[in-house]
Formats: sequence, C-alpha cells, structure tokens
Amino acid sequence: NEKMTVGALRFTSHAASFVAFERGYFAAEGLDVEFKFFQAAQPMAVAIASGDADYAVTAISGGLVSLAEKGATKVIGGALSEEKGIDGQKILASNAAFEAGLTSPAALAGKNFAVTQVGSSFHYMGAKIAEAEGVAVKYKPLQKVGAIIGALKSGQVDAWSIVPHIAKGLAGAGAVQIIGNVADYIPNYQVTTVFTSAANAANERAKTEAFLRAFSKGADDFNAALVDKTAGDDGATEMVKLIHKYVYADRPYEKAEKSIRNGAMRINKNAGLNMESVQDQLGWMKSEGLIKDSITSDVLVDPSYAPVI
Amino acid sequence: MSEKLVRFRGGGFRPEAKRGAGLVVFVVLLLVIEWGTRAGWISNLTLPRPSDVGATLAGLAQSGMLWTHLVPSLTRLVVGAALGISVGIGVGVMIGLFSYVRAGLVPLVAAMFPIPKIALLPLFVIWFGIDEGSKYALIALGTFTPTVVSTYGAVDNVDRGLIRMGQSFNLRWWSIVRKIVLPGALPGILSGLRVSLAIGIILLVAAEMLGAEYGIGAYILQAGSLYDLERLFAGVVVLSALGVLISWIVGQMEKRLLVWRG
Amino acid sequence: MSEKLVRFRGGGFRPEAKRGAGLVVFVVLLLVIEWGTRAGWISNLTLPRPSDVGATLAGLAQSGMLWTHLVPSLTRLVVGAALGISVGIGVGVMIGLFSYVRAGLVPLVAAMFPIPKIALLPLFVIWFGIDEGSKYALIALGTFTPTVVSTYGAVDNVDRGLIRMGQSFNLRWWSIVRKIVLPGALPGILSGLRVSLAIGIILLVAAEMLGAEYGIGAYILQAGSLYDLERLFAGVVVLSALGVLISWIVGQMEKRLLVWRG
Amino acid sequence: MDLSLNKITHRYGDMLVLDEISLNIPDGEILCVIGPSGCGKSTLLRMIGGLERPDQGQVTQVGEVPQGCLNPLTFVFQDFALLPWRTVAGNISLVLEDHGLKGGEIDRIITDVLVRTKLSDFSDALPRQLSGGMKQRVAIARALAVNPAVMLLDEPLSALDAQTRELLMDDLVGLWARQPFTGVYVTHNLAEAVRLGHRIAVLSRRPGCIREVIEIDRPLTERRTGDPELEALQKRLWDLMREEALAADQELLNV
Amino acid sequence: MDLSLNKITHRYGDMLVLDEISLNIPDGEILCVIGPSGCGKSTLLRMIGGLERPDQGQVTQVGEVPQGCLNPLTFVFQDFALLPWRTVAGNISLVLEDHGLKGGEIDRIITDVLVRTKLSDFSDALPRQLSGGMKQRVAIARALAVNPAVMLLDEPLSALDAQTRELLMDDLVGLWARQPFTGVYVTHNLAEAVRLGHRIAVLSRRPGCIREVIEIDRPLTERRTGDPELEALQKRLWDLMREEALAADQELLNV
Ligand SMILES: Nc1ncnc2c1ncn2[C@@H]1O[C@H](COP(=O)(O)OP(=O)(O)OP(=O)(O)O)[C@@H](O)[C@H]1O
Ligand SMILES: Nc1ncnc2c1ncn2[C@@H]1O[C@H](COP(=O)(O)OP(=O)(O)OP(=O)(O)O)[C@@H](O)[C@H]1O
Ligand SMILES: [Mg+2]
Ligand SMILES: [Mg+2]
Repeated sequence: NEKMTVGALRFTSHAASFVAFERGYFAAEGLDVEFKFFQAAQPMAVAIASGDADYAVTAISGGLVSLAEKGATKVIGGALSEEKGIDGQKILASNAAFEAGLTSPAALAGKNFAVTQVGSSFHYMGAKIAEAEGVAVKYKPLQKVGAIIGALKSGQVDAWSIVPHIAKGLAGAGAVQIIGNVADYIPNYQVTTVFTSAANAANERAKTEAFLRAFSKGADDFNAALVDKTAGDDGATEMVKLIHKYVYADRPYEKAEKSIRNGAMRINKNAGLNMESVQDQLGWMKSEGLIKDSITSDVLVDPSYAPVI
Repeated sequence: MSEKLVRFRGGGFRPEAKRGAGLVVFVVLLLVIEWGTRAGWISNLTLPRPSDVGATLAGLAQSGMLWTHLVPSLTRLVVGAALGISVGIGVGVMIGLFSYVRAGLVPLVAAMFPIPKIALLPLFVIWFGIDEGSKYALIALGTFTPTVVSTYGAVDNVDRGLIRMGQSFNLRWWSIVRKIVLPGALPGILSGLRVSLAIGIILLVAAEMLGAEYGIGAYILQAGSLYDLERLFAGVVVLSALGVLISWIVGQMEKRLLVWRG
Repeated sequence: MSEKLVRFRGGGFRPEAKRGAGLVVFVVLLLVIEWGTRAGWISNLTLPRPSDVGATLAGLAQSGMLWTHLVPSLTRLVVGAALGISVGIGVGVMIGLFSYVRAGLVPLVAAMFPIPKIALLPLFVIWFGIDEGSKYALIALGTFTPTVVSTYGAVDNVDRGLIRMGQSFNLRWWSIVRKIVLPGALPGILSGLRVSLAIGIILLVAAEMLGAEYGIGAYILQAGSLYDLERLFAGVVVLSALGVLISWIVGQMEKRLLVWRG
Repeated sequence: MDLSLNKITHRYGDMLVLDEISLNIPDGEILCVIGPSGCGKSTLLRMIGGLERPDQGQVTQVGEVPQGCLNPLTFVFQDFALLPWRTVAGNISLVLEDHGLKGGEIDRIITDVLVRTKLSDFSDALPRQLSGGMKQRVAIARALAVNPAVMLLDEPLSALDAQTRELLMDDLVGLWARQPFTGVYVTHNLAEAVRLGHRIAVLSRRPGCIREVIEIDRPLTERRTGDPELEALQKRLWDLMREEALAADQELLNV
Repeated sequence: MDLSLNKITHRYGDMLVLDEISLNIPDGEILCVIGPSGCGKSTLLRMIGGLERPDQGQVTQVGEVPQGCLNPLTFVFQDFALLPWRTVAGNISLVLEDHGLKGGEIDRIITDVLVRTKLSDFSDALPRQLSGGMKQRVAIARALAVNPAVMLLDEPLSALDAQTRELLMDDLVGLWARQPFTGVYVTHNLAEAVRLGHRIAVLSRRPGCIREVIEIDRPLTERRTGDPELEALQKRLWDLMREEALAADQELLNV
C-alpha cells in the first residue's frame, strides 16, 4: 500500500476525507492514508509545499497562489461550493454592532470586518460583499478563527463571515447575530479546493487520481447523507457519528450533532472545479496587489484531474 | 563642657529581598483578585478567578493532559535550546578568539538580533518541515543569538593578565584556551544561559503556532483564541513556573561550577 | 658563548572587529545567495533573490507604502517603549532603593519574565481594545520587565563607597539618590535600554498580529501568510535596520551622557 | 573639639572584631592607628565617624564644634571616593551644595581649597584624567572644604605608589603645619605612622584591642626620612607587630 | 645565563615610551629598575620577557640556559595572576603540565616549591581564601617551580599592605640567599630597591632612558631597615627622582 499524508482541519467541510478513510475508500485504492491536523488553512499550504503533507483541502488563499507561483503547489479539484438553496456561509454581526444598527450587510460602511489574514477567503468574502453593497469596510487581521470569535463576542470587531455550523452555533447561543448569506453576494463561490504539491500533480498521476476517486466517493456519501438527505435518517445519523470522530470530538455527541448537521454544504461531485469562481478570486487578489499580475489560472490549477464546471 | 554622642548617619541603600515576602505579595495579590472577581468589581472578562485557574491546573494535572502538553514542549525546549546554546557557545568562543571570525560574524549576529523569530516561521516550515524540525530550529535560532553575544562578551572579559601569564609560562595556545579562557568565561556564559533559556521558553509559544496539536504553547494559543482566560492563565502559570525552575537549575549549576567564586 | 634573541611569545587573544570586514561578509553572502537563486541550486521556495528583495524595498519606498507601514509601527514602538521604559526605570530604582519594594516586586518580575507576551495578546485586546491601546500595552510590558531588571541591577552596582562618602558628608538622602545613585546607575540603565529596545522591535510583530492593517509587523505577517518571501525579507530587513539604528542611537546617547567614562 | 571613645565593642555575626576600645583624641593632634590586617581598624574609624554603630560603647564629641565647620567628622577614603562624572571642582561643590551656602560662597571655598592643595590648574579635569596621587589630593581638598573639626583618614596613601606616597606625606604635613587639624589616621605603614602621628595607637590582632599608645614628641615639621630616632621607633613598632602581621597574613579567609 | 638589552626603543602610537635603553643583566644578580609613573618600566620588562616586541633594538640571552630550566624567563606579576578556579597546587601544576613531565615529577616539584615558600599547609586553598601576601607567595612559588634562569618581577609587592611587604621582602631575600637567582625587579619603592637590588637602574620620565645605574656592594643578607648607608642611598635616589615623580604625578591622562 502507498503511504500518504492528508492535511485537514477539524471542520465538517473536510468530511469527505474522513468518510473516505473511515469507509475504507482510500484503502480500497491502495492508499495508506494518515491525517495531519492543522489549526488554520495557511499552514496546510506551506506543509504541502514542504512535503509534510501530500494532499489537502483548503480555501484559495494568497499564500496558496504564491506557493503555486513558486512551482510548489497545484490545485487539482474543487470541494466546498456555495449553492443557492443550500444553507451556506453566513454573514455575522456582533451583538453590539447589531444593536447599533448593523442589521444587514448594507450597513457595513466603516465597520470592522474580521479576517484571519490579509488575502484569506474571509478577506475575499468581505471585499465582495462590500463591493456589492457599495460600502467601504475596515479589515482586521486576527490570524485565527478562534481569535475572531472572541473578538466578535466581545465586540472588538463588528462583522465576519463563516461556515454555517460555526455561525449557527454562535447565533444560537446569542453571542452574535446573522445578518446575511454569502451565497447572495457570491453565487457559486468555490470555497475550497483540493490541492497537492506540484511534484505529485506532475509525476504521481496514478496516486493522485486514486486519491481523488476515493475522495469523491467520500464526498458523494457525505452529500447524500447530509446535503441532499437522500440516505434517510439512519444514513444521516451514521454519517454524523462518523464525522463526530474528527469534528467536535471533545463535545458530547448530542451537542456536536446539531453543529455537524448545520455545517453541511455541498462538496463538488468528482471534485469538479468552478473555474469561473477561481478566476474571480485570482482577479480580486491581483486587484488588491496581493499576488503578481502575471499569475494566471494555469499557474494555480492543473485542470487535467477534475471536471471543470 | 558640652558632650554629645556622635550621630549615626550610615546604613541604608542596601535593600535586601526578604525571603518569603515575595510569597506574601503573591498570595495577597491572588486573594485580592479572587475577592474582586467574586464580588464582581473585576469583570470575568478582565481576569479569571484565581481559584478557577487553580482548578483548571489541577484538572489538567489529574487528567494527565498536563503531561501530554508538557512533554512535547519540554522536548522542543531541550532539543532546540541544546542545539542553539551549544552552537552559540562554540561560535561565541570563536568570535572571542579569532579576529576574522569576529569581523565576519559580529555584524551578522547584531543584524539577526532584532529579527522577530515568529516572522521566520513560514520559512522554517519549508526548511525544516512542519513537524518538530521547524520548532527545534526556531528555538535553536532564538537561543543562539543571545548565547553568542553573551559568550563572546564573557571571553572578552577574561582577565588578559591571566592570559599574558599563561603566555609568559610558555603554555601552549590550546592550553591557554582550555585552562584559562574557557573557565574564565564560564561565569559570563552561565549568566547568559539564564537569558537564553528564558527566551527559549518565550519562543515555545511562537514555535507552537504552526502545526502543533500538543504543547504548552499550543494550549495557550488555543485558550487565547477562544478567550478562555482560565486556561490561558493556567498555561501561563506553567510557563512561568518552568522559567523559575530553569533559573533555579542554572543557579545550582553556578553554585556547583563556580565554587571558586565563593 | 651562545647568543640568542629572546623569542616573542605575547600578543594575540585580542580579536578586533575590523571595520568594513562585516560589510564584506554581508556582500559576499548576498552575492552567493543571488548566484544560488539565479543558478537554481537554491530553490526560490527556500530563499528569495536578494536583488528582488532590494527591488521590493525600493518599490515600497517609492510608492510611499514604506511610510504607511513604518509610521504606525514607529509610533507603537515609541509610545509603548517610552511607557514601559520610564515605568521600568522608576520601578527599578525603587527596587534598588527600598527593601520592601524589592521584596514584593522582584519575585513578581522574575515570574513575569518568561511569560511570552504573545500569549497575553488576547487579554490585552480585552483590556485595552483592539486598536492602538493593546499594541502600546504589549510593547510597554515587553520593555518593562528587562528595563526593571537592568535598572535595579545598575542601582545595585553603584559603588557603595560613593554612597558612604555622601553620607559621611551629611548629604541629604535625596541628594545622594540624585547626585550619586542615579548618575552611577546610568551606564547600566543605558546598556539595559539597548536590550529593551531590541525586545520592543521584536514585539512589534506580535503586537501587530491582532487587528493591525498597517505596520511593519503586519506587513511581515501578511507576507508570511501570502508566502511572499521577497516582502517577508524586505520587512525583516527594515526591522533589522531599525534595530541597528536604535542601537546606534543608544550608542550616541552613551557617548554624550557618559563622557566621564572616557 | 575632642573625641572620646568609650569601651567600643563590636561583632560581625559571631566574630568579635573590636574589644573594649577606649581612646582619647585631643584637638589639634593626629592619632595614627596601626595594626595587622583585619584587626578592625577601618571598622573603628567608621564608628568614630558615625557610619557604623558599635554593639557596645559610645563615641562622644567633647566640646563645641568650631565656627564655620560644615561637617565636623570628615572622611578621606583609601579609594578616593570621587564621583567620576563630576570635575574636580564639581566633586568639591558636591559636599557644599546641601548646606544652603550662596553660589559665590561655594566658589570661594572651592578656589581656596584648590589653592591650598595646589590643584588650581586641575579644577575642570575629570577624575579619570588624574593620577592616583592627584585624585587623593582632590579628596583631601574636598575634606578641607567643609572645614572639618576632625579628619578621619583610612589608609589614604595605600592605593598610591611609593613615590607619590612620599609626595603626599609632605603635602599632608604642610597642610597640618599651615592650619593644624585633628586627625585619626589609619594605616598599615609604619613609616607613615611615625611621620604623621603625634600619637600612635597599636591594635592587636582580631579581636582588636589596644596594645599600646606611643607618643612622639618631635614636631611633625621636623621629622625626616632617615631620622635615627624615628627609624628606631619604627623598628620597635615592627618588632612589636611582626608576629601578628605574619599570623594575620596566613589566615585563611571565608573558610 | 646573562641578558643583554641593546638600544631598546618603543613607541605607542605617537608617544615615545622607551628611548635607546641598553642594559646588562649578569647571572645571579638582581637588577632593580626604578623610575617615575608611566616611564615605561613595565613595558621594558615585558620586552625582556618576550611578551612585547620593541620597535627597535633587541634583547639577547647570552650563554646557555641552565639544566632543568623549564621556562628561562619567568614573570611575577603585580596582581598575582593566579587562576581563581585552581587551588594553590593547581596553579603551580598549571605551568608544569605542558612540559611532558610525569605526574610524580610534577607532584614532587610542587611539594618542593611549597616547602620553600612555606606554603605546604595551603596547597588545597583557593586564591579567594588567601590574603594578598599569601597570593604573591603562591605566584613566587609558581615562578620557582619552572626553575627560571631569570625572574622578571613587576612591582610584585606594590599591591600589598606595608607590613606584608616587609614580610615578603624578607622572604625574597631568604629565597635568593638559599639559591641565588637572576632577577629584574621593577618597583616604585626606593626602600625595596635598596633592599633587594645588587644594582639599581634609574629611568627618567617618559620617554624612559637610563639616567644612572647604581651598584650596592653590601650583600643582600646583610641589609637591614634603618641601615644608615642604605638610608643615605635611598635619600639620594629620592632627591634624584623627586622632581620627576611630582611632574609625572601631575600629568593629565588621556586628555
Ligand atoms: N560589613 C562587614 N560584615 C562582616 N564582616 C566584616 C564587615 N566589615 C569588616 N568585616 C570583617 O571584620 C574584620 C575587620 O575588618 P576591618 O576592615 O575593620 O579591618 P582592617 O583592620 O581595616 O583591615 P585592613 O587592614 O585589611 O584594612 C575583618 O575580618 C573583616 O573581614
Ligand atoms: N598597550 C599600550 N597601548 C598604549 N599605550 C600604552 C600601552 N601600555 C602602556 N602604555 C603607555 O605607555 C607608557 C608607559 O607605560 P608602562 O606601563 O610601561 O609604565 P610604567 O613605568 O610601568 O608605569 P607605572 O609606574 O605606572 O607602572 C604609559 O604612558 C602608558 O600609558
Ligand atoms: Mg581597613
Ligand atoms: Mg608598571
């Protein structure tokens, strides 16, 4: 069996890998997968570049593009997508800001919008929302999701956007207010992508394809159980239990269940990649001066693996 | 005839740290905070209740999680610091002995000093991998620079009179280095060690920012990002205790190795 | 009768940093890296091309972004360090003069020393807000502890003979402090300043981790997260230059204030 | 003003350093105190000057402090104790500043003592520019500036080289001759003692007690090196102390 | 083995320190070198011992180095230069370790020199436990251990108090009497010079050159303090040097 390391965050959005592992899809492809968990998306990109991980799923960030430009990484497929009609990422306001009138994204003018890092997906979402509303917002880099949650709760920052399971959890506890949906501003947003090192993409075609096949099977199971809900209640429950091994493992099942169900967003079939969204994200990064103007999507994406949507 | 005792006018200007007084201050401080957080005039967002921090610590210790976090951190500290300090002492001694090494390296070290090691973290991950390698390297680099500076300072401060004495007795160059320069520099090197190790502890947190699941630094960072003040302070207390412990160990080493200072 | 010149056996053990040699080493190092990155035996993932870093720096300066980043950072450094250092000197002198202050505060300061300031960042954000307040506070705290330690060390090192002299001439307590203790402690305080300011620079990055859009630290962090090595190194070069500049300024202050040392 | 020491006894920890020392220091005379190393000479002098408190016994000032005396008991230290960051004039001004004198008065005093110690040309020099002998001259000028009733000198010449010591001894004699001062002069050096002392108190090894007080009749100004009478006295003192000096020298410290 | 100095000239930067010094140091005699502060005595001694290189002129060893001599030119320093981290025996062993002697041989030499300097009881003491006089005795023992052809002593007694100095002068005379050594003895102290020197070279102020070389016929062992002839010589030397000593003392340093 071929050994490989897969980088992951303990998020529901990474469930496809967990499913593929737990249900033996990786093993069936002859892959001996070991997970490596990270606290944030950015280090995962670096870990792929340094060879500490072989495959990972994460948002398109400036760092990822930069590493691709240096010939270290390649996007080989798409994962999480925004889709009209399915509960996607939410726009949040802190309680204090909400009371002061931030009840819809239109009122974001001059507010502090939290991002982990400049060039991160949060920054992109904030910029897109602000652009659509025609307002200017201030971005506050806080490095980590946890730090943003704390800052939002204590009113240090005014707004943020985040995957639904975290958003709903926080709003449910009364700590923040949901004021909008990201999908309304960025339809068909390709939130996360599957990526690997350039060396893997170029020289390990068999292994990479095997990984993508197993991953897609996991994604299909996940979509069926929790997004399309075609697997019935038992299937859904079983899926939640599986995911609970990795996500919210330190919480009791009863509490975790709701969060996991809330967090279900579609993972693209066959790791299809929405090139249009990728182009848009690259364009935005260029306009912000985050990446070099010379970078095109060919630098970032190896389109030979997954269907382009 | 008038007689008058000579008035005493000496003394003073020699404050001595009374043993135990520090403890009293600590305890009083903790009690005040405890009172404040209980009575409510210190909001629980501002400071955690000391008793809660204590409970968190006790819980950590009981559940064994303290070790789960402490062991990787200590390993990183020991390996990284051992590396940084031993290379640092070596380079420092060379700078202290050879003009060309000094000319070449001193400006380099001076330029490296104010570089924040956190900034180099992404680079280190590429160079040394996301696992322990980059953590060792970060701590090694962080302890290296101050060790070099204190070591060559210590070598410079070795009494040149003793060295001239060695030469006047025709001691070999290597004998002079081994029997005069190194023992003479030892006190300075040891006191530099104190600073280097304190910096090593501080860098634990930075080192564990990337890709560490366990470790006191990772624990603190996690607590910090969740604004979980009890855990944050529990972690800080552990680091602080570690710092005091290490300083004590260096003190013991000084006592052993420097008996001759009396 | 045999005649023999007395053999010279002195000299050595006095390495001197040759002026300019450091520069040569720098230049050679840069050239080697430039060559390596161009020839390809240093991957562009490992190190940026020095000429690119230079170009980035030049671009920064030309576009005025250098100032946009430098001004907030310098403000934070100046305000924070001024706060931390002035309070630190005050507390250090008190510790040097009064037994009770020493007894109470020395263990506290010793316990604070190994606390990584980054860990306290979330707390500071709560206490002082996400804007400049928390950044000032972080740098102030970071410069405070080393300043206290070096200041009371300096006060302790003031020749007690001079103090006894003052007493023997019936100088008032305050005269002794002002005319003997403080000037006598000045060299030690100034050399402590060097370290404190270097720490202040290092802490810029930590301070700008939370909620800073502009600042050299924020710029470096951003570059790190973009894995943009040219910018990362450009930022590091700016900090390093800042460190060297500050060290030079302290050197000038020493020259001015300590003429009497010759 | 005379000084009178009454059964001064002192211990450091368990170690008895001074044992019931009684002495009289009459006005206008120099009392030399000699004794082997570590016998408590410096301790005794600090007690006379109020810098240390004896465990038992007391030091009494008998009679009025003379007019214009700013600091009755004034020390001259072995290591000069000059502030390195003040010039010669600044070091002298230091001890005058706390007495509410007017600026002009301070300048007058400084000029005066610099003339008396032949230091006028050095008034703006910093201590680091001066040789040891000059530094001690400055310290003496500083002591003279406060117009002391009693000068307490703790081995003032022992940090100087032999030739400078000779020169300064002459200076001290000259100063005393111009305006006699009361002095307690601690020294190891028997030649200094027989040269400068009206009386010489010989202390025993630790615990220091008084073995003998010797008077020398010959006026200070008439004493010369090589004077057979003084040489004989010096030899007698040396014979008295030799054994003890040897024993003191061979003692192990902090064992 | 004799030493011969031939027109030694030296400058530090622009400052001429030694000016054409020629001297002869015959075997078995002690040559004392005196002169005012800063006239270059120590510099000259370092050149004789090969620790410094003269700008011009040379120092020659004439004749064979005696058998069993491990270090022909051996220094005794003013500040003792003992390694504080080695015991008395360790400090002596230091200078024997590089000569390929057997362990037993080293121990034998150490025991022997400790006996000769009456230090046998202190062989395990650390320098910090010793008084200044004892430290210098250890330094002398260390110098004797290498069986030097010439001892070079740079103010060996000037860091000691007057009484200890007397004691050590006796010891030096005793050592020389038992086994005469060749010596160059730099000092400020005229009493030491007339006590220990077979010949006394008087240097002028900087730039140091030789003003006079005086021979003293009386054997070392017969010299006593208070000896009128020596006193007269000492007085003559002092008269010769007084003016220069005063001038040297009043010089401003690093202006
Ligand atoms: N502050 C102190 N604490 C403890 N012991 C002290 C203190 N000061 C002096 N001693 C000890 O008391 C003894 C007498 O000291 P003192 O300095 O008075 O002697 P001294 O006669 O002046 O010696 P010296 O001739 O060496 O100057 C010595 O053994 C010394 O070690
Ligand atoms: N390494 C050096 N560099 C520059 N100048 C020096 C050096 N060593 C000594 N000098 C200067 O050379 C002169 C002679 O110095 P040296 O120490 O030989 O004099 P000395 O006669 O031994 O004086 P002292 O009697 O004070 O010991 C002095 O003015 C001294 O300042
Ligand atoms: Mg004394
Ligand atoms: Mg000399």
